[in-house]
Amino acid sequence: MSFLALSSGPLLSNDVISFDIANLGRSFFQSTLDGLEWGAIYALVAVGYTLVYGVLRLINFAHSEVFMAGMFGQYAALMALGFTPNGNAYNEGPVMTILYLGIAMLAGMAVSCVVAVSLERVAYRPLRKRSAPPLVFLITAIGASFVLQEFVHFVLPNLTGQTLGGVNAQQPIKLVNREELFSVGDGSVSNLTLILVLSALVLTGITDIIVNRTKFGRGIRAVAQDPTTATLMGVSRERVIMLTFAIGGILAGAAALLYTLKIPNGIIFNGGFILGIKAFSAAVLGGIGNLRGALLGGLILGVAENWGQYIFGNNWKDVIAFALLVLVLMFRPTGILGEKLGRARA
Amino acid sequence: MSTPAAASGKPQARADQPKPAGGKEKIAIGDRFRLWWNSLSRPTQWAVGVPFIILLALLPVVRPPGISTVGTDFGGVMAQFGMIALIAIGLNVVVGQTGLLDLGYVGFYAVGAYTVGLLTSPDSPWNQTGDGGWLSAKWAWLAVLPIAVAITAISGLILGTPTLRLRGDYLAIVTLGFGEIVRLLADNLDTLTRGGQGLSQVAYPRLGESDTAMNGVFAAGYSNGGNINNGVWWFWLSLLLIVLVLLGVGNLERSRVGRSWVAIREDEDAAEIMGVPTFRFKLWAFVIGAGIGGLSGALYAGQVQFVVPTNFNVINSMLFLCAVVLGGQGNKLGVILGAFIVVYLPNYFLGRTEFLWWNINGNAIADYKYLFFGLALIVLMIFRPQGLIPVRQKLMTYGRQIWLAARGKRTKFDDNPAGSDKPGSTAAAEVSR
Amino acid sequence: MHRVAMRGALVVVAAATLTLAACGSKSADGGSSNANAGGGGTTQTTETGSAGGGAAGSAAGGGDSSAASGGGSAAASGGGTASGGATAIKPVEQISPEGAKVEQKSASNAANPAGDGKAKCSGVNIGMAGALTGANAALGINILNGAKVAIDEHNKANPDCQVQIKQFDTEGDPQKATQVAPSIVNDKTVVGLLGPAFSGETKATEPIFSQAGLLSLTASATNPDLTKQGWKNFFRGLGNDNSQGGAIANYMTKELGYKKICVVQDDSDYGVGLAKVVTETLGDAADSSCAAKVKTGDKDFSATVNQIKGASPDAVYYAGYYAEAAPFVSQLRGADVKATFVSADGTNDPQFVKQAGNAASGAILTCPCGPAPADFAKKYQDLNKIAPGVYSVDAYDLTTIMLKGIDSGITDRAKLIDYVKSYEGQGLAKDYKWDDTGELAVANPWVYKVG
Amino acid sequence: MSQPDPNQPTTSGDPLLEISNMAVAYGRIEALHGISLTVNPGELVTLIGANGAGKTTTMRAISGILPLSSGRVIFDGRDITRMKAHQRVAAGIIQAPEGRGVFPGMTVQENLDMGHYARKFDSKADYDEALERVYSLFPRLLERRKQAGGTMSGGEQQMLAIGRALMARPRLLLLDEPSMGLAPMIIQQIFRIISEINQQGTTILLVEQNAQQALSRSDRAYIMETGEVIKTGVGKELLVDPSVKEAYLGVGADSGSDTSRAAAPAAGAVAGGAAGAAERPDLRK
Amino acid sequence: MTYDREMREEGLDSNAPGLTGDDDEANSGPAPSGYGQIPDEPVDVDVTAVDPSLADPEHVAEVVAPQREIRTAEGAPLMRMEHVTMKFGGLVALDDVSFDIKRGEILGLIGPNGAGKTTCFNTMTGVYRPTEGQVVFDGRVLGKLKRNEITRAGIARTFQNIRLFNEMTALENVAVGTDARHKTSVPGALFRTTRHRDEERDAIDRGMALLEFVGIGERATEKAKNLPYGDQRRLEIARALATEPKLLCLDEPAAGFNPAEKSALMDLIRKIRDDGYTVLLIEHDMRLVMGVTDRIVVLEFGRMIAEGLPDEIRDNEQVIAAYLGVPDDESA
Repeated sequence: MSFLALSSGPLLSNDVISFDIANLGRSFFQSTLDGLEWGAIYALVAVGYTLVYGVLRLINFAHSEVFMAGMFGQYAALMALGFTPNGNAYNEGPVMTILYLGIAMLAGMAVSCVVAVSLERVAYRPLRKRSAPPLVFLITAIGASFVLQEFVHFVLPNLTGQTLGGVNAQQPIKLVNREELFSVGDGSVSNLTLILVLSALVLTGITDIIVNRTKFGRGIRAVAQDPTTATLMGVSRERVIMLTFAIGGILAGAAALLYTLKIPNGIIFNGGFILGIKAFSAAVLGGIGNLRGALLGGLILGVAENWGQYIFGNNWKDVIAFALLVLVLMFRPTGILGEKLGRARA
Repeated sequence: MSTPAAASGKPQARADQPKPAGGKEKIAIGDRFRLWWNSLSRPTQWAVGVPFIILLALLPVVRPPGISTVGTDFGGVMAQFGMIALIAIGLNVVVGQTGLLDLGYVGFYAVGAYTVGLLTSPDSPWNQTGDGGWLSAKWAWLAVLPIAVAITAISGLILGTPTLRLRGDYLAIVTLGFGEIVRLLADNLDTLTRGGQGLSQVAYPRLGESDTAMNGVFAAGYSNGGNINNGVWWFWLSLLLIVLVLLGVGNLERSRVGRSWVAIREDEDAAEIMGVPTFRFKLWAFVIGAGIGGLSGALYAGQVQFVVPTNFNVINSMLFLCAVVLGGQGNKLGVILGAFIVVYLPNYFLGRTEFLWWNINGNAIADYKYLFFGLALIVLMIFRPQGLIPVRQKLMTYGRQIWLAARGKRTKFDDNPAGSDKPGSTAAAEVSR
Repeated sequence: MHRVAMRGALVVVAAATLTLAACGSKSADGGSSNANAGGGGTTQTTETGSAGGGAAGSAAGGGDSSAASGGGSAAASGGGTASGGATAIKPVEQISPEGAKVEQKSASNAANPAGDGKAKCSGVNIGMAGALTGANAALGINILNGAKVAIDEHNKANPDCQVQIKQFDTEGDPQKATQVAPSIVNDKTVVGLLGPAFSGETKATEPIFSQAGLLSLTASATNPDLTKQGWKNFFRGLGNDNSQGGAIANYMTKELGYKKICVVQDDSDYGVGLAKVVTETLGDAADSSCAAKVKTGDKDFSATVNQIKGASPDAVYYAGYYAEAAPFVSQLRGADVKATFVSADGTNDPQFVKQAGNAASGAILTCPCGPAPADFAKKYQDLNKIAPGVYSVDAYDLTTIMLKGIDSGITDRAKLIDYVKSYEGQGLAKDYKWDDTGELAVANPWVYKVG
Repeated sequence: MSQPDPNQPTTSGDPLLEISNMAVAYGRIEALHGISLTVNPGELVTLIGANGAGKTTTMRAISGILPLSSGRVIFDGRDITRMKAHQRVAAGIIQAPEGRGVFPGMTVQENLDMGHYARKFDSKADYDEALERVYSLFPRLLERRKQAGGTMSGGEQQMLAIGRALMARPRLLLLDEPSMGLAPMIIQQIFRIISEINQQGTTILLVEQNAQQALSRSDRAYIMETGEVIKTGVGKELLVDPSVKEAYLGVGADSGSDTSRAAAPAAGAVAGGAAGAAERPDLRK
Repeated sequence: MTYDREMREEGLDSNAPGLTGDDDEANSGPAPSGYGQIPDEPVDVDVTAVDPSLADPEHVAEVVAPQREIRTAEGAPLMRMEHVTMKFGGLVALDDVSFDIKRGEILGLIGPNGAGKTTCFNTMTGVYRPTEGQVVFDGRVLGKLKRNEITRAGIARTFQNIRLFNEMTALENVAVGTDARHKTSVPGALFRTTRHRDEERDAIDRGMALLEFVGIGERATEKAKNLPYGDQRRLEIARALATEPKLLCLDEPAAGFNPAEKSALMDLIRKIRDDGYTVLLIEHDMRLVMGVTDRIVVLEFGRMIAEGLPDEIRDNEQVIAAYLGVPDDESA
């Protein structure tokens, strides 16, 4: 095993950053598959950022907490169904598993949707009425992010008798165990890989159809492209904004379930924060405001981050993601597919 | 992008024009304070300000029972306040004056602290205080202080040069990424920084060494037996630095630099068209802000004598931003008040069992601080986005004289016929060469 | 109406996807038996509650998710909600630095805080410093509660010597600790300090206590460096990371006969230090090709898991906390890595078992702390209304030592330091006798097993 | 509210739109100082005036995207002063805004579909009929159905904007400067279609700068100057009114020494407008 | 198009959708007031108390226009538009436009809505770079300069929709303009060097003189956003003059003015010209344009259709047609 020293000046005599490209070569397919799984989750969260940005030119900084709320929402639903942590649902057969997954996903979507829409109502709408500058929106979003996190951290455990929230991650409820279906090179494609990647593709696909082919979607695109004329065409801007937050919330809720399938130990009050920033990076990478860009950006970010992880080590994963964000913003701030909601079609 | 047709949408654009500030608006206490302060003359301001600073400096010595903290040492709290106040002043230059939202400011704080740590901690491979180093143990901290500020300022330059061309909200996210990268580097480059083990025994100013204070008054263990301990000394040191930084920043503010910053904040395009080299001044703001952050980081490293990456996480960045927004973006005094609230309030409740006539669980209140800060931010942004003490910069070096000329001094000037050069009219003489 | 339709469509498609995927998950493993196993774990946890491990040497509080929850509170809350399976952390044996089994002495000779009931004192108190709020509060509360048991016994038995325990909250944050330390020093009634709890804050504050000549007796700060700073007032009431790490490394190679071990560390002070000792002691048995670093707060370890899978070791040693250890071990087992999972007190927490579930079973965990005797656990439960947590017993022992000093008539700080320096006696958890540096003369860690 | 056939003017003699004393301010600048105007069912009414006279402001206020600082707007006997913009569209007031407001990222078909966003069709047949009507008025749009709105020429965009508004089957169609930035040939074409739409029964309120075209085709007209209506009358009569030219070119009795020279061409233009091309050569001095 | 560029243009595009765009709730209340506004007492400044010499209009005029030599070159071309074509995507906004601006004159640029005036203006002031052709100003080809450098080169402008620095006082606004000629920067300001202090004095002297010159001297210490509308327009002009331009471009300065204000503005524009400046005026109000300009250029569809004295333009058939349109039969 060869560890190369990146720099070997007199002051940097030790290995400061060691990397091992051969390691990626050995695990190329596995790392790519892992990356795609992450990418699927990033993509779904990124859609929320992208839609809101497209319509409002606002970075909804609190979207990561919308995602976090979704995790707790689906967890609470499973608890309400009588699941015990560390129990397994698939013992009751695939049909029930799918049913439970469906219920969990719906619950996650519902909670995230409600959180996203109330966020819009409580925090952002009053600012819009006052024509506040963008900075004020961002600071409000940060405040909302604090409030949602700390609510789950401190208040929720008291409300639920310690069963939800608090300082520790929730005890995992595993609905699906990872089982290898077939292998590609060195990588194994598991049932979870399929669930994650296909769900992301299907859900972003549906969103794409809703936005590009339905009447409501036209409303959203109209507001994004020209709010004044959209109003003149009878589009209620407020309703469109609410709908946008709702769609973003629903997808974040779906992402929350997928995330907990992948990382059952991830349900914790601050579990959305870093993921949210990365999902935002994904949105920017693909071209913020562009739905397909969010999917593309999510997958690229997930894969790049995982490759980097195999080369530099587990502890460099976040650095790679943030460095990618900074680089993209510096050199191509409009992203791979360009900005502007709905323009990808045209 | 903007076709000629679109650009001629004149009527909409004019909707931006505000209504006249007509009618009786309610004046909040912060506004009252500002109006009162502005109404004082410069000497009066000094006459009020200096005793106030002295009072503030004496606060941790006197430790009035209702004000002093219970669960933690008041001197230490005030020392932390001093550092956060410095940070708030630095961040205010970037966010408040120039209008660039920086969410990764903690990165500069970390760079400052790590510069001191790396150069003076025996744990670091770059330690210069031991054998063969070029720093004497006694003066190490003071010698490294300017280096820390300079390196932090350079890091601001490095970050700012490529990113300051970005629009506001993008800039916010890039800086957030930068802040995280700095922390992660401090964590991952463990051959240099020892990662999570941190750098200990960082140098501090060895001043006032005596029999009772073997390592000087800034040493971690110093206490004179009474209320004056090392925390108080660090508070005084930061107070001194705050005053110096305030004078410097004030000088900048009351010059073309400050005018350019505010102009950029108000309308960047118009500013550029009026001849302001916007990019250069944004970069200056970034570099100056970074330098002040580094100064505060160096203070932190000296006081705690121990730096680890966990102290520099994003949530601290948000807390710094809270201080600035809470106090009043753009207002130097305001953001210092904001820093005080952010540091003092949680500590005030810590260990307290009663507040006025209620029985409370102070620790729980302290625990919930981020919840309260979050709520405060939302409410403030909706109802009072300008902060507790809103901004009204003085952007002219001799603007004060205009102000004086405007109010109450007219009788005096009436004695001097226009055009006369009698020495009586100092203000006029000074302004008109 | 449209929104409902839209959501309906989402669900239908999602379900279709899942159908496809679930085909692969028909072959269930033995997880079923655990699903409804119910509350067996509750009592288990209580009985062995002291085995819970928190952040022994966390540098500075760490990321929020790394926070030590502490066995006590977790056990109290966990009982009602989660089965945690039949698995629990059970003590196996106490081992010497060479990894050999050590015979236990009876706890009946342990020092008793009640003393002879004739002690006279006034205006003498004991301080306690540690995180009582914030992310790392659980550990501090465990220590405080353990000390309270000793104080309670003492004060009930000695009406003429009422000693108070004064609490000082550091939040585990070094800067906060430096703010708190002067308050402790300035409180002249405090003759001895139980704490500080974490290594980071100890590093930051010990100069203050050392200068003031205040006894600092820690029940949880295990960083080996702390006793090398020349502080005369600092004594560690338990084995440091070296003793724990060295012993388990020898135990693995000599007693368990492992030939190839992957050492994985997190980025905390504690994890880095521990991993260093373990790797050094393991020598050739530590495979550098699968050594890995992870980050506090991480939940995804796929690269590391894959790396370990490729190396197929006998054991994986994890130096870090349960918040990461639980998903890590789950993912190891998920990737079919059968190697024994070995870790230390940072992982020795009921939360580890709860969060890792079946994946935790068979894991070997060490702790410098001993299991709580049943009658101590009962007293603790009665007084504090929760089960004892990690370091509660140690805190009880150390408080007892200070109380005995006070009972012997000591009223100033210097004398108490001398008293502790020359102290020799048995406690509930272990024997207490310190060497010149402030380390325990004999520090044998305990080995626990999840089963 | 029952929706009468949008293509039939209301049978009662009441005006369709009645604005009284409408004042609008941008911040503290009052742009409209209390104007009053009426539009009767089936009419083509034109609002002309120079740039900055307040025409577009009037249109925006009628559409509800600018709030009134005083005055009332009554549409079809109902007070809509406080009604929200998108509800006004649902009630039947639709605007083809100044600068066309074509959604650049949408195809022509999608842009047209935005027109009936707030006014649903009862049946697919109605939709097809309306679409066919638009495509027959603007065959060009049919050719470019799949093209993105942003990539079309100015004239095509204007056609699209009008067609889109027609898809709402408006009871009152507001057209804001349809001739802006267009070549004369296209302008004529657009105006012919506007006349045609009006003759098919749609009530139109037209804002124009191109006085010749607008006045010659409209039933009645209002002339605006600096936020006020200064004159009203029958379209063709106003065409010969000197105040029209004055409103545009600032030529009038008060322009000092220029009066004598300016008055002649003004009169000439008036005469030219009335009597046709015969007297136009007089202007070429 | 680079990101930087795109953003800038978006910034200038008042129609850009955004957070504060129109919404359909607008009707539910009065127009939004300035966000987060705080009350400030208005104070009238006695200008002569600040600088007694400002009582003398001659002196004021002297301070306002230090570059008197402009006058000596009166009549020579200051700026030439040479075959400028400007395209946005497929749209030709300017089509081969060529004309001169002569030193010391007031040139009017007019045309119906959408004729390309704003594009022309932006091309002249360096906001856009021409697709073809070039703009020569004072012997230099514009196009490679940044916008702030163009200001330093001697072109100043006002904005169609007033864009003042709202939170700054009138004097401070003007001072930003004077800073375009100042050399000291952060180090000078930090250490208060003599040169810096001289420049600061200059900022005040010239600032006050300019405010007095445009007639709002007594409002010097009032925040820009609190000034009456007309004074805001004047302040914009003063701020532009503060940059010591060779060419002053006024973009619809009379928008929203009543006739009395317009005639005062005409006086002011003449006064500026008489003080030695060259003025480019874009205005819709024909009475004002005809009354004040020396020469007029007319644009239609991005093409220049006429150039000449006001009287000639007024009688130009093409111009009349452009404004009033032509009857069907005419062009058919």
